Amino acid sequence: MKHYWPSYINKTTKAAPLAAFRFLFGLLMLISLIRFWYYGWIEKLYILPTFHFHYYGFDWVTVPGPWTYLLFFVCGLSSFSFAIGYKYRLSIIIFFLSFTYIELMDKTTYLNHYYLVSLLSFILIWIPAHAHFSVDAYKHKGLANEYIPRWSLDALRLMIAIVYIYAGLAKLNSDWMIDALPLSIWLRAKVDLPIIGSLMDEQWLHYLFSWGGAIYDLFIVFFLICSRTRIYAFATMLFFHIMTRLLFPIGMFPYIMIAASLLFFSASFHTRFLSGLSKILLIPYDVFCNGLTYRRHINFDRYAPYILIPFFLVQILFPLRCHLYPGNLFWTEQGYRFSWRVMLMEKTGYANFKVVDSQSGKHFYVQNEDFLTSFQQKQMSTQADFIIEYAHYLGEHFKSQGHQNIQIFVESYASLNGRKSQPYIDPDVDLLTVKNSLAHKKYILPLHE
Amino acid sequence: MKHYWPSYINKTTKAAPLAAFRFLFGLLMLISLIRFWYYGWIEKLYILPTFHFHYYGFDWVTVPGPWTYLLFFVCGLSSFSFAIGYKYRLSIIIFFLSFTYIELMDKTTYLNHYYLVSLLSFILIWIPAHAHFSVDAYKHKGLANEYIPRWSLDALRLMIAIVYIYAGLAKLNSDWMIDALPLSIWLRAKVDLPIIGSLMDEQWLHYLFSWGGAIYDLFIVFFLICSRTRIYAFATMLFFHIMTRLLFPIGMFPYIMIAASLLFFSASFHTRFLSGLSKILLIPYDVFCNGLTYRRHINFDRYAPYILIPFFLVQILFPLRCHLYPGNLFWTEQGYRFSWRVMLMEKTGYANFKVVDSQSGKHFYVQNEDFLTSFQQKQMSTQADFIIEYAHYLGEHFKSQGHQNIQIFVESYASLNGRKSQPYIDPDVDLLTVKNSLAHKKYILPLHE
Amino acid sequence: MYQKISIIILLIVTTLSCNDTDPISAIDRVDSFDRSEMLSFWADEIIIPAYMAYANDLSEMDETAKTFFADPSASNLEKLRESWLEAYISWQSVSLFEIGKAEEIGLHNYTNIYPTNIELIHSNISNNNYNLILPSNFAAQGFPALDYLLYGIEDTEEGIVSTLSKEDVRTYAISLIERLYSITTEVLDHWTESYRSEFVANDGSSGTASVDKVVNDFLFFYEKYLRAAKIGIPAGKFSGSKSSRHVEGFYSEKYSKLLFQRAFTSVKDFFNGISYDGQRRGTSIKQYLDQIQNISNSDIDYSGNIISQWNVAQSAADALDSNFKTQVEEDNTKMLAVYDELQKAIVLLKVDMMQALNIQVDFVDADGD
Amino acid sequence: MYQKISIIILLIVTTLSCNDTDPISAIDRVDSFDRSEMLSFWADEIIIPAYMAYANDLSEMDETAKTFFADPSASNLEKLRESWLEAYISWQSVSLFEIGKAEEIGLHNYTNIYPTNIELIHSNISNNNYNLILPSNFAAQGFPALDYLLYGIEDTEEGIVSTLSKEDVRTYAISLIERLYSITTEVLDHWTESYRSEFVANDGSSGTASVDKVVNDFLFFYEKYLRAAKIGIPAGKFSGSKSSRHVEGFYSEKYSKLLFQRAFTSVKDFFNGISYDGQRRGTSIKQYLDQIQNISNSDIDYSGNIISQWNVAQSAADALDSNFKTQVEEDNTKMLAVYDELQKAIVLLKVDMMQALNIQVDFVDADGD
Repeated sequence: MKHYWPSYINKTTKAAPLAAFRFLFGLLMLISLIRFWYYGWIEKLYILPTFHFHYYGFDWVTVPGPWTYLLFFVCGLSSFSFAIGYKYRLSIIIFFLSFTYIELMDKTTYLNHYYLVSLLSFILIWIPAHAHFSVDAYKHKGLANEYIPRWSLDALRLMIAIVYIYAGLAKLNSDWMIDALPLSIWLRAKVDLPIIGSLMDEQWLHYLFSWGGAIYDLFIVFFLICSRTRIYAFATMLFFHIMTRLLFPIGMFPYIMIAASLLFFSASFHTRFLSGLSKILLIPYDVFCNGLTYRRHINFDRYAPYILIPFFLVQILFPLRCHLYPGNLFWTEQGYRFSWRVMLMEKTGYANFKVVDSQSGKHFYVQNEDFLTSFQQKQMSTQADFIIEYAHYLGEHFKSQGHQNIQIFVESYASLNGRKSQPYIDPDVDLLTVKNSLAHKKYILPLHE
Repeated sequence: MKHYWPSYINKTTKAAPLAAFRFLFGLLMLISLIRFWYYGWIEKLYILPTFHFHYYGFDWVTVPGPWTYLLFFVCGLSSFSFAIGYKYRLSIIIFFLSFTYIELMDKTTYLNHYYLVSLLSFILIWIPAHAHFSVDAYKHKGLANEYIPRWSLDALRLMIAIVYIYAGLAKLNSDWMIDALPLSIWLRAKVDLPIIGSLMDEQWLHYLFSWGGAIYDLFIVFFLICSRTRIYAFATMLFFHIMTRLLFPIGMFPYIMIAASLLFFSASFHTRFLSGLSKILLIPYDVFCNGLTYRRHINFDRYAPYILIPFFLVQILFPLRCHLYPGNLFWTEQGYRFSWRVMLMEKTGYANFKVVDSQSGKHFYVQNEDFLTSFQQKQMSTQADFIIEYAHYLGEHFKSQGHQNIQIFVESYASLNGRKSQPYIDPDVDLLTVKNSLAHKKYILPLHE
Repeated sequence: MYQKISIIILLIVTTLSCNDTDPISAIDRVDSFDRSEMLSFWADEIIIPAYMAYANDLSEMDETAKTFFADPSASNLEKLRESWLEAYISWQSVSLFEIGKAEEIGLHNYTNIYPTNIELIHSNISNNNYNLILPSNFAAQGFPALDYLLYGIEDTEEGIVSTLSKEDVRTYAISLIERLYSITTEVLDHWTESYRSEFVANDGSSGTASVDKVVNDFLFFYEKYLRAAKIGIPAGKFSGSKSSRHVEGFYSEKYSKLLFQRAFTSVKDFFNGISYDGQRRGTSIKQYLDQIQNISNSDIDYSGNIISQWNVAQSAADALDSNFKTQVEEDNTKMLAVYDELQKAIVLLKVDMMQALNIQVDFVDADGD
Repeated sequence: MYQKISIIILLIVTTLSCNDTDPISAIDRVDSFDRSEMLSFWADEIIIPAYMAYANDLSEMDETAKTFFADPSASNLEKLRESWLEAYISWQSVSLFEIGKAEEIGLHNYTNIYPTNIELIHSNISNNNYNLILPSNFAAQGFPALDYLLYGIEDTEEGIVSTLSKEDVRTYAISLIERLYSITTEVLDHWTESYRSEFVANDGSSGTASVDKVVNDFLFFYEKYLRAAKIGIPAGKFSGSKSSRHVEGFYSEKYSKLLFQRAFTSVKDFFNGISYDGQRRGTSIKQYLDQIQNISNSDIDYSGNIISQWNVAQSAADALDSNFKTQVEEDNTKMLAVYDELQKAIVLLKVDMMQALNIQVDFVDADGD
């Protein structure tokens, strides 16, 4: 044990898997961003809404109006740039900052895989993914290496392992395992699918998918690590992602996870892939296969392990924070985000805001569509932090309209995983008197099972 | 990775730590059993009560009347026998069976550390803890070895790691971390302690202990593993166990955990300890230091790793089963036991049983002390499975007394971690119509935070 | 190994990419709810007949208007008013199906925006230079504008007859009536020519499938037009002060309850799967909900809860004055009571029903994960 | 390293083993609730005065008995009965402190087991060979047995006077009275001689500390003797059928409510920390609870909830007939109502209060983990 750490930190491995991942990941990001732009989502999700929901502590991140397009352009450019390994460190830093900024602009659009992209790009900042099969290495021969420190590849693998294992652990709950919820709700609605549609009403299928999903998430990483089972694990992974892609609108997520799974493949696999690719692109691949090992070039490299150790400690502890809040996690969603809880629940809500003049007692109701897009309304009505932030926005709005002594109450109902709808936020709490914080939200009424 | 498993399984280590643990553990068990007998607990907990609460699936384990003393005697004898390493395999099997039988007789007395003793003794069955510093090895020179397979020592260490880490994870809940409950309830009551008593009303102390306890449990194993931090970890461990021993009635628990922590100490430490001990006992210790490595002697050894791998898989998954039940875990206690949840809650209850003649509607109430000891009453009133089992017992009792058309209802209240008391079991459910099972108990009313 | 994996990946990526167009042809499904049957019933027995009846009433109105303007008299005015009311009532059964062409052109906005804008109407009349297609003219056309012209433009019957007969007013009135007719026939023709089969064929479960869209439109109608516009806004639920000026049929002063009742009945009939002519029952949302309750062994009686809440709302509504204007001004609490009961059903519809059907409120075309 | 660790272990094991005897002397504690002050108040102002008054009443009864047996007359019988009642009432204030010597000898069992066993009393009288110390004679002695002898042994006053005067009956009655006096003085002497200081010094928080034991006794008294024996059992709560024979003071037929009220008052006074003579207030469970509520910022008003529930129970009890026998036989529902109110306080006491005080119900001497 005593000497394990120094020996580990000096271990090396072939650079090919990391370079291949850098390349694929960058291209996927470029495609994602183009797709986002092409579908008009920049306009719809960021430019058009007059109000945006902020992450706690990130109120200062605002949508820069039409400059948002420039932001996306810069982000896309940097993704292409780091994909080909051109001015790698600069590109990946720009990508990390611009992508993360985009995600922080409105939490309505929160997706676990956007968060994963931010984290992966953060890790990429600290590791020499440009030491092989890159423009940088091609131009500066001193940078071209066949080997890299082993920890830099392991860091990415560890990140993927954390994602899968926490996603699996999160599935170990009674709704998912015992009642096959929410999958049974979702699958039942898919009877129109070709061929397999007729099975979608079958209860055994709901359980098969629920249990299969949990077992898959919990163990896939171990089977990917073990070389003898890797090919079967990869096939399972493909099947799993095809199924989810067919059944649910999950965008680029399956592609990212498939690319990430290649991180676990052998160096020889990746060497063949890159040399084949080089032939197609007419690049002399041999220049990278020089038997050299990447050594510290800049201070970055020296401190990288000491940045990444605390980073992973946070990654391991952060998803556990939900246990610090009382009540049903799916109901309160306190500590729900950033914890790899993927597709775990079906929640529908309705929130009707009442603006009261505390002196005259007169009141009126708010028409949410006057202020929010339907996507924002949907997200707002089931999540307490959205409701509070929106209520404060309404308070400001009506105050600026000259209303005084305003109190804002909400009549909200939500239904979780097919349970009957029940009151969500305490309707007797003036929402202007409470603030979003990390403390337990006492005004969330308890869930009745 | 490919060749890691075979190389690991063939690794060896010094036998001294394992032998020392065998010796200490056996002696501690002997002391525990004598103490149990001496305090009259055999009589009080097993012989006197007319009714015993059974673990699900273990209804067939009954108290053998006065023969219970013989059971304890056999158990004590076997613990001494395996401590000195005399007919080790037989002794440890007898100890495991007799100790586990004793624990299964009445779940009123369930303690996590009794469960730990059963698990440790199960592991000991499969590993050659008698290959060094034992009567067996002394008598049969072929058995004496200086080295043993490394996995046999690691198995015990893994068990201890599982216990600590799950105990730490279990502390990551809102009552413990955010409200310092139940520690603040317990500590407040200790103002009568000498010297430190005056601090016991201080809120910062409650938080210090809560957070300290969680961090301690989560990380102590890692610091014990790392040789540079081991001595500090051990000192912390001693401090922790002294504090808990001073504050709470936890019997032999601290001694067992201190003995177990020595498993992580270096072989040289244990060699010195055993050679010193040998001098005191006038045993020639040198005969065990023969440079030989323990090899398969019997079929046991061949299959041991394949028994222990599934065993540890179960150990890792079993504590997670609580997530399969809805509702607050502390309130329902579904999946609470056998999961290293130690001192996590203060729960007080009261259960008043009503026997109703369903035809005439006439009813009367049961005086629990007619059937249960006060210890049984205490445990019964806060745990739903106890309540159901007891209700069925009452049903049998009153039926045998000639009552017919019996229904049994319970008016029960419980208070969890200082919350106001609230109804526990649905008072409108005839308890004779429900059975204990592993399914979710729908008749437990929800906890209002 | 390398080849194997490369081939698998290639295959997969192709499959994934193809999914958007669903190349695999559908095969028979057993034991599951037949969405396309439901869609056929909706199209053939509810929506198209409703549009036909409505278009018919509009052409009737056009006739009576021509008669009136040819011979402006109190009795002809009365006939025009009657045909206006007929068409207005029929509209209530059509309004909840703002889908297809109706959605495209925004039928509702051209038909029933109230309160109508009197100044705008008068300036349009006097300018004789207006374009009814402009959104700025939403509030100067449709039934509410006709309501003003036929009932409110002068205080006396004679005054109305004479003012309506004026060249510019007549032109305006006729253009309003013809526009109503023309946009409606456009929608109806679209239905009968092509949209019916497109509608029925789109029997999937995505956010853009017919069932999802109709259910969303239905909810939107219930929430915005029935609950808010007809009851909530006049009762002051969204402004804090009641306003009888916001009553539907403000100038005719007697039909507001009739219009509301017809709209509410249409809602209930659609939910229960009763054909437009009331003669047949077909596959309905109610049946769909009941089947989901069955399959999922749920103890929530989705449809029963909704229907019984509507019954409560219906009784509350029955107690209202036939003129909501009077009701609002004299005893607004009854209006508020009806609103509250309609509101209670919103939760059952928007939360419980939508979750059971797994239909998203206002489908948002964005990724999930 | 090896030595260091060995020494640490040795030190530790010694410390752990010593803990049982707490060798470290206590030092001053600030800002925390003073248990020993509370114990002093309980001993000096509640328990010992109550025992003194009770012992005094018993010696009074002994006197009046001697007077009666010297001169058996109706008026002397009346005096004897009065002193019996006085002592019986005083007993109610003592009964909840079954601790120390009282616990050791089982004072309650020798004093107030009812219904009394008439056959056993008669067979004891006629055999003249009985040992009152035997548990089999619990139900043939104490106040209930005297109740029978003084009120129920014959139907008429004259009959009672003459029967009581009989040699064997007299002997038995005197032995009952003397035994009550002797065991009580034994308890009282133990308190004043040695137990008082032992009691106050035992101010820890273990399961065997004085506070824990008194609170448990107090709860036990409330649950078993006040709630069950005086109300619940006669009302039939535990058997399903009411039974007036189980009323306290069954033969005297008028004191049952008086006895209950005195017992209930003792309970409340003890909880509130009111001295036996009613003149002083001292540290009490109520204060203890209030302080815990303060320290822990709890929004549960532990003491307030208990007191207000007792007030409800008190009002229900006030409505009872002075003779519970009549009450049970004629209108048992009122008895049941009192029981229900007393019962509700049980949850507040046994669950909420015990958790707040962190006292275990019926301390069990076993390990935790």
